[in-house]
Amino acid sequence: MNKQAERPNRPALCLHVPEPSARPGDAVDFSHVEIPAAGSVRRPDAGAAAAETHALVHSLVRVLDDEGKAVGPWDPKLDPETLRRILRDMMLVRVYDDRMYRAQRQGKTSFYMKCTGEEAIAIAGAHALDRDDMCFPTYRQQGLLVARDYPLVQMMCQVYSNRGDPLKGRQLPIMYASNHYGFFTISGNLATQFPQAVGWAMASAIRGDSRIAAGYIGDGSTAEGDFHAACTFAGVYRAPVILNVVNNQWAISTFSGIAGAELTTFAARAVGYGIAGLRVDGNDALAVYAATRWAADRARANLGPTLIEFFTYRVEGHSTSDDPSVYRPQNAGAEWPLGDPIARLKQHLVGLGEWDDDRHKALLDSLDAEVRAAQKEAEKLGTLQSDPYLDIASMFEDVFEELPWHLKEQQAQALAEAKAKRR
Amino acid sequence: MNKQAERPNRPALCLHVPEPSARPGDAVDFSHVEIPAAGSVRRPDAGAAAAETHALVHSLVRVLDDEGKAVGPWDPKLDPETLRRILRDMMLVRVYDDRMYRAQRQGKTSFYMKCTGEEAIAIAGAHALDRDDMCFPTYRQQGLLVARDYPLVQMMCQVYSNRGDPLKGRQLPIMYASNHYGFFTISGNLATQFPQAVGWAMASAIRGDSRIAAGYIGDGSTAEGDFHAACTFAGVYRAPVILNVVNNQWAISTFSGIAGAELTTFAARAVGYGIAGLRVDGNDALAVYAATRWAADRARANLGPTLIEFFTYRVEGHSTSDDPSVYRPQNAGAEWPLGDPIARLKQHLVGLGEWDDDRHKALLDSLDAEVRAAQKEAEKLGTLQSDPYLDIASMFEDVFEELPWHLKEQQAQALAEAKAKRR
Amino acid sequence: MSVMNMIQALNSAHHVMMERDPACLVLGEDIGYFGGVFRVTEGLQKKFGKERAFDSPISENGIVAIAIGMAAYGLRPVAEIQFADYIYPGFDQIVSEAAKMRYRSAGEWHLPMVIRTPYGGGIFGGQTHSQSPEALFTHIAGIKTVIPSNPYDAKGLLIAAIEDNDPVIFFEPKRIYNGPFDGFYERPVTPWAKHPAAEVPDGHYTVPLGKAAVVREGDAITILAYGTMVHVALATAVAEGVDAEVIDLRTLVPVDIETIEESVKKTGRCLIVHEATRTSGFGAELAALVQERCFYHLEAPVTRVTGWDTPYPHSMEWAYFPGPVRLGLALRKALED
Amino acid sequence: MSVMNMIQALNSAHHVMMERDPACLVLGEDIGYFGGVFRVTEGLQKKFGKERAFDSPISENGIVAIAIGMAAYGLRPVAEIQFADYIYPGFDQIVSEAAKMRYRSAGEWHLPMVIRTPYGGGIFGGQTHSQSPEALFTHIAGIKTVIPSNPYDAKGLLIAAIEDNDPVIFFEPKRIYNGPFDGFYERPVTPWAKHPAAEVPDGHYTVPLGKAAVVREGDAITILAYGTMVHVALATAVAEGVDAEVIDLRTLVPVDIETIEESVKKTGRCLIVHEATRTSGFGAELAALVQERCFYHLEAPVTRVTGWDTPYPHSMEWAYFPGPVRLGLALRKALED
Ligand SMILES: Cc1ncc(C[n+]2csc(CCOP(=O)(O)OP(=O)(O)O)c2C)c(N)n1
Ligand SMILES: Cc1ncc(C[n+]2csc(CCOP(=O)(O)OP(=O)(O)O)c2C)c(N)n1
Ligand SMILES: [Mg+2]
Ligand SMILES: [Mg+2]
Repeated sequence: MNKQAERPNRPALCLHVPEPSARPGDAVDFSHVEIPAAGSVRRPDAGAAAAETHALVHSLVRVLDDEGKAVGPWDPKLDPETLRRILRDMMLVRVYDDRMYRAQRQGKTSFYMKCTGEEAIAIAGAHALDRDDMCFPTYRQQGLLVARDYPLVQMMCQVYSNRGDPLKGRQLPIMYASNHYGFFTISGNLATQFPQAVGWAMASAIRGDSRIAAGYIGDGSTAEGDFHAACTFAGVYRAPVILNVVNNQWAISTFSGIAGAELTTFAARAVGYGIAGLRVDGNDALAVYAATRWAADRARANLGPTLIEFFTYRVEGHSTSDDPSVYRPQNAGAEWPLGDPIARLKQHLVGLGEWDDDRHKALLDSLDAEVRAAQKEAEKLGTLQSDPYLDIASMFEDVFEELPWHLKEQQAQALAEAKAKRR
Repeated sequence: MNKQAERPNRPALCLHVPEPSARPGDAVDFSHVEIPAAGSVRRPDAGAAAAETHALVHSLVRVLDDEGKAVGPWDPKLDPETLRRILRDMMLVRVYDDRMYRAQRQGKTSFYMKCTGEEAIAIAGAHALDRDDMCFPTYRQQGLLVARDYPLVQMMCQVYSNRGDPLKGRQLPIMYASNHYGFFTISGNLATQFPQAVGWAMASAIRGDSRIAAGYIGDGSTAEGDFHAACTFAGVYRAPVILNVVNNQWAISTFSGIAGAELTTFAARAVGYGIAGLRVDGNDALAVYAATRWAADRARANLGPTLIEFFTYRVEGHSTSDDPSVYRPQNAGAEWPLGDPIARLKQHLVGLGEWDDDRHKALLDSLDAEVRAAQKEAEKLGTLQSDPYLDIASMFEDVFEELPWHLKEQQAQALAEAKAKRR
Repeated sequence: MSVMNMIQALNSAHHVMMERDPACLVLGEDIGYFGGVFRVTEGLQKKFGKERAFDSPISENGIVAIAIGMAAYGLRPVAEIQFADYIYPGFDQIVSEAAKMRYRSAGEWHLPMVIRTPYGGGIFGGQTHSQSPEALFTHIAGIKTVIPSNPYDAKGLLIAAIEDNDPVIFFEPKRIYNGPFDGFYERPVTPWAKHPAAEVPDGHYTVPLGKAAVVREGDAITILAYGTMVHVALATAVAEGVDAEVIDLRTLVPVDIETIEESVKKTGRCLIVHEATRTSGFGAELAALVQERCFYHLEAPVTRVTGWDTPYPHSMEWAYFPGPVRLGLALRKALED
Repeated sequence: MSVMNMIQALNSAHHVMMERDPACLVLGEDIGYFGGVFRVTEGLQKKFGKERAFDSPISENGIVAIAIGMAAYGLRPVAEIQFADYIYPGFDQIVSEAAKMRYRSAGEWHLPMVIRTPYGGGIFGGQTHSQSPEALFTHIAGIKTVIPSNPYDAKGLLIAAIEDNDPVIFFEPKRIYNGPFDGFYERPVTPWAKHPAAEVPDGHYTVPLGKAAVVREGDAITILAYGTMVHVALATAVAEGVDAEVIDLRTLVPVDIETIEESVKKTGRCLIVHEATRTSGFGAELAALVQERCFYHLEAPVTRVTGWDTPYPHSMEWAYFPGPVRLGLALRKALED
């Protein structure tokens, strides 16, 4: 097999396998992370040629500086109302995540996933989009629903797979879906939504509509062929879509180096496709807002897609099934140099004199109360543990618009089986 | 569906569908093709950082100038012997293609594909590689076999699916395979070989071998997910592989704009992955040789993959099933500004005083005779039309190492059926 | 009414639907200006514009995903996969996404989309231009699988598929695009013109999904077939002088179980023929269904006549293809049993 | 000898083979430092180094293609697909490439590679962590499909699969990784420790591919099962007090037809059980084979007990799972017929 022996003149090859900067037991090490100063990155006109953005893909669009001041050309200059709304939404998602996480730990449901530390990406992004633009999220953009006022009770009912579950107990918790709220049905199969977002955007363009699409994908999932299809079709047909890569640097136990992060940034993929690309501080709500709006304006002007890498960090475990302490240092998240999106926006508002600790505390308490109340409501309709969604006839619906003969037969059989079980 | 009516403030979107510069009836138009002067492109050291090559991906590595002189830093300075060998191999492939094309037209086989105008890519490439490096070709690199002295008769027997077919009549014509000649079995499924080449290269590295792999893919096929997998894995593990994109600007009837060529070059994909990239005049045998050797040296030094775009033009139809005059101007190939690889290398050798028209004519005649002789030999073993490979028992072999019961039963049934047919 | 071959009939279905429904559009490799390698989409770009008939990059995965996104928006995309042998890169989007969209979203989204693709051998296309992968899709809940066997059905079924509100995989037997091939490959091919089913209405009509057609009545044995094999079955019944009832399934899922049951209970024997590899082919499902539902009427085991469990070999195509000889031998045996 | 659960047995198979054969290596998502989401590859990277046990990018397509390239070079890669539900992006490389490499190259290349993947429900994983796609692979000529039902077989079959010179898809019933689940989900789960098949040799041994096991002898009816369903079948036979012969297929392709035929000819009745969706599931092939080969011995139709033709619903998992009640009702009916 190995011909090396026959060719001593040739040096032996070896395989490189990327390894994260720190493993359990090691000190957390973010020394490799380059962080340009807030405000230092140029802001091309939204009508600029895609190539003009390619100088930016190795940098980082940041608006909030270390003192929480908004600086530089990317400052979206939002009014205090909007800023407070974004802050409130981020806080609400975090409170919601904590409650649902606890509910899972209490055995009330099978599974849960938090977005701790990544709240700004979905929340500020949603506020920068039009209410009726269509989002194609992953399981870490629950913030989109919150930002668009989707009822908390319904979210919880989905998580509980209970009688009130709008998805009829069919989907794993957190796999929400709502056409009306512009939140595409989440798939358990990674990356598939990314080219679907492009198809939706192409359809909107074909119909002379003005709604755009926003796709989301994780750093690890960019390795799937779907990512390539999305970027290829979006570029070729100038689809009005925003291609968001949420780089939280981990894919379950696998660090982003295995997805290529040792070689270049995810934003740099845009250069390869010749489309616009931005790399953004994902923990800076103002930067997220500004970049999203820039890309949305560009898409609406028929100038095509923008690939945005949101640089962030997965502070918690991948899901309730995961314990990150076995593959990375304990609470690495706390030391993430780009900080916490909520704390940073709060600091900014306080600096503006538009917010203070008391109001923050009060808001947190009311959000907590709101979430607890919603949970009570939801649990009245059951939990996976107590009484889950159980309508056996419904199990056969929506496979097709109408039940064909074989599903009718199986439905009858399932109902008979249920009767037999009760005996 | 369309919400446009509700949002008059928003401009209507529209879809962009790329269109080639000329269609049948139009004058051929290559005015959009930018051709830097030969010798004008920098040559980074083979040990340079990948990023150093990224400035080159929008240019074009060229060695032979319009007078056929070899100029600039990429001149591989080959001895006349090697140059004549490359010329001879390119001429042989072209003669071979013409004979086999005619054989198909005569009904002697079902299908054929030429590589007219693209001969330099496989031939010069093969000579720049070690004899035992493994190539993962598409159906347009028959030149690799010729450069490695694979018997013409066997190639023809494969094309004829006759008694002498090394592939036992199983494969469509031109889908050659030979482990000994480092020519991986060609797949009818586009792009699949590209990540396989990376896997082979990773295996070679894992074993401390020194053989590298060279993958080939067409411009159109770069849109497949396999291309993305190949680039991703090759970059992440620094696989010793050369990723060759043969951009002949057409994919059957579809021009390269539909694969993204309006947006950037195929070489630019390398920037997106953070790997080394080169863009090369594919009709310039010296440039092909130099770039391939550069990438091979790099791979052997454990510096990882290089993505090379060979810019060329598909002079003939896609295959014997295709008539290009229905979707592009008549003989556009003749006007391709980068000329013909054989004529250009010939001019170079003549300029060196190492070649002349008489020798050229004599060589052509002898190659023609060689091919005709080989064809006679091959046809003694039959053609698809006259007597094809017909060994019904063999149809069931090589599905697995050994025949399981169901294939033994089916084999017996097939033999009985054959007997019945003869009756 | 016009006389059409299957390509013309399929082309006509596109013209009719794109005329009627502005939401209907087509995409795929080489289907735009060129009109498709088999010319099925000829003239659509010229007539309806590039936005509704365009070439796609070579990414079956992308083609299907884009069609899904378009259908989720509310359009009715018809995507062409150039050969069924190349549908696999799109398999995940079909199986994990298209098939499950209505279910997993509890009806928030549904996907009125069609994936058309030529399948089957008999054209010396070798192992990657001859495959019959239909069975794979019949195993996936949420997809309908349709296979026409003549121009009239091809147009009517394609229109029905486009109007259907669920994803449909539409397999086109490429061997009979231009004429009804009966498996006697040494004989000259007859064009569709001579066949009654080549009389095709110019306008809109549908052939309902889920309904089979009894194309030949008989009492001795029931032959279940679809696509090219319908013609092979008919020719073999004649050649063998067997009073066989031949059923053209037309839709595999949902299959027309009533028509099948009725026939088998009448004849007491059943033979299934398909070109796909034998093991776990759709013939297995049909055999299982028939013996489950007609067991006490069966006088002999349900027989399968299929392609072999090997790839489709280029030079031995006719030794692979389940032609009249294989079918004839099986028929005789099934009647003796 | 040690007492092992299925995960430990599979892990042991890897250790044994990587020890014996330097060409053997593993790759997949999260299988390196972390040891896999189900811990099957635990300790391999530490012991054999990153070059022989490494995390892959999230690209099932890439994972399979890379394994193919490595096998073509001459290594023996074992690729893990994290859940069978995620194997579809790699379907093209498996079907068009791995399955056909030996054939299309006339033996110039062959691929000694294994693709391991956990399948099946019963863990409240919802519709994308519960699928049983084995039937799809049984339709593809050139692939072997293996499914163990206990620790002893798991290790022996995996070693046999790794040593096999053709591509093997190795499905692991994740519901019984830690204990033999019999379908009575209200009862406490028993660990493997109490099960005889948990006695596993520490070293090298094989369980041959293509050989089924008669796990319970009986005369009244033959039950064909594999994976988790073997335990459901055994428990149901006991619960119903039926003298059923239970056969654990272990390998689906090539299936052990002799053992099946012998048993059915003895019992005269046959029931097939699998968790996968019913239509065109592997049960269809088994039913077709049994009635083709044992028709005159059958006293009743071959019965299929399967998952429904729907996705696997999260909250109604036990209404989907073919448990003792569904199997019991079918058993009684099959015996009455
Ligand atoms: C096609 C597919 N492969 C594998 C998985 C298993 N899986 C679920 S989440 C995950 C990691 C995803 O990481 P990333 O894309 O970075 O998203 P993040 O979880 O960090 O938000 C994996 C491998 C899956 N769900 N789908
Ligand atoms: C997966 C797959 N999809 C589609 C095809 C049909 N097909 C064969 S060649 C071809 C065009 C390929 O163009 P390109 O990659 O540019 O290579 P070229 O023919 O120009 O050398 C197509 C679409 C195929 N063989 N495989
Ligand atoms: Mg991540
Ligand atoms: Mg091309």
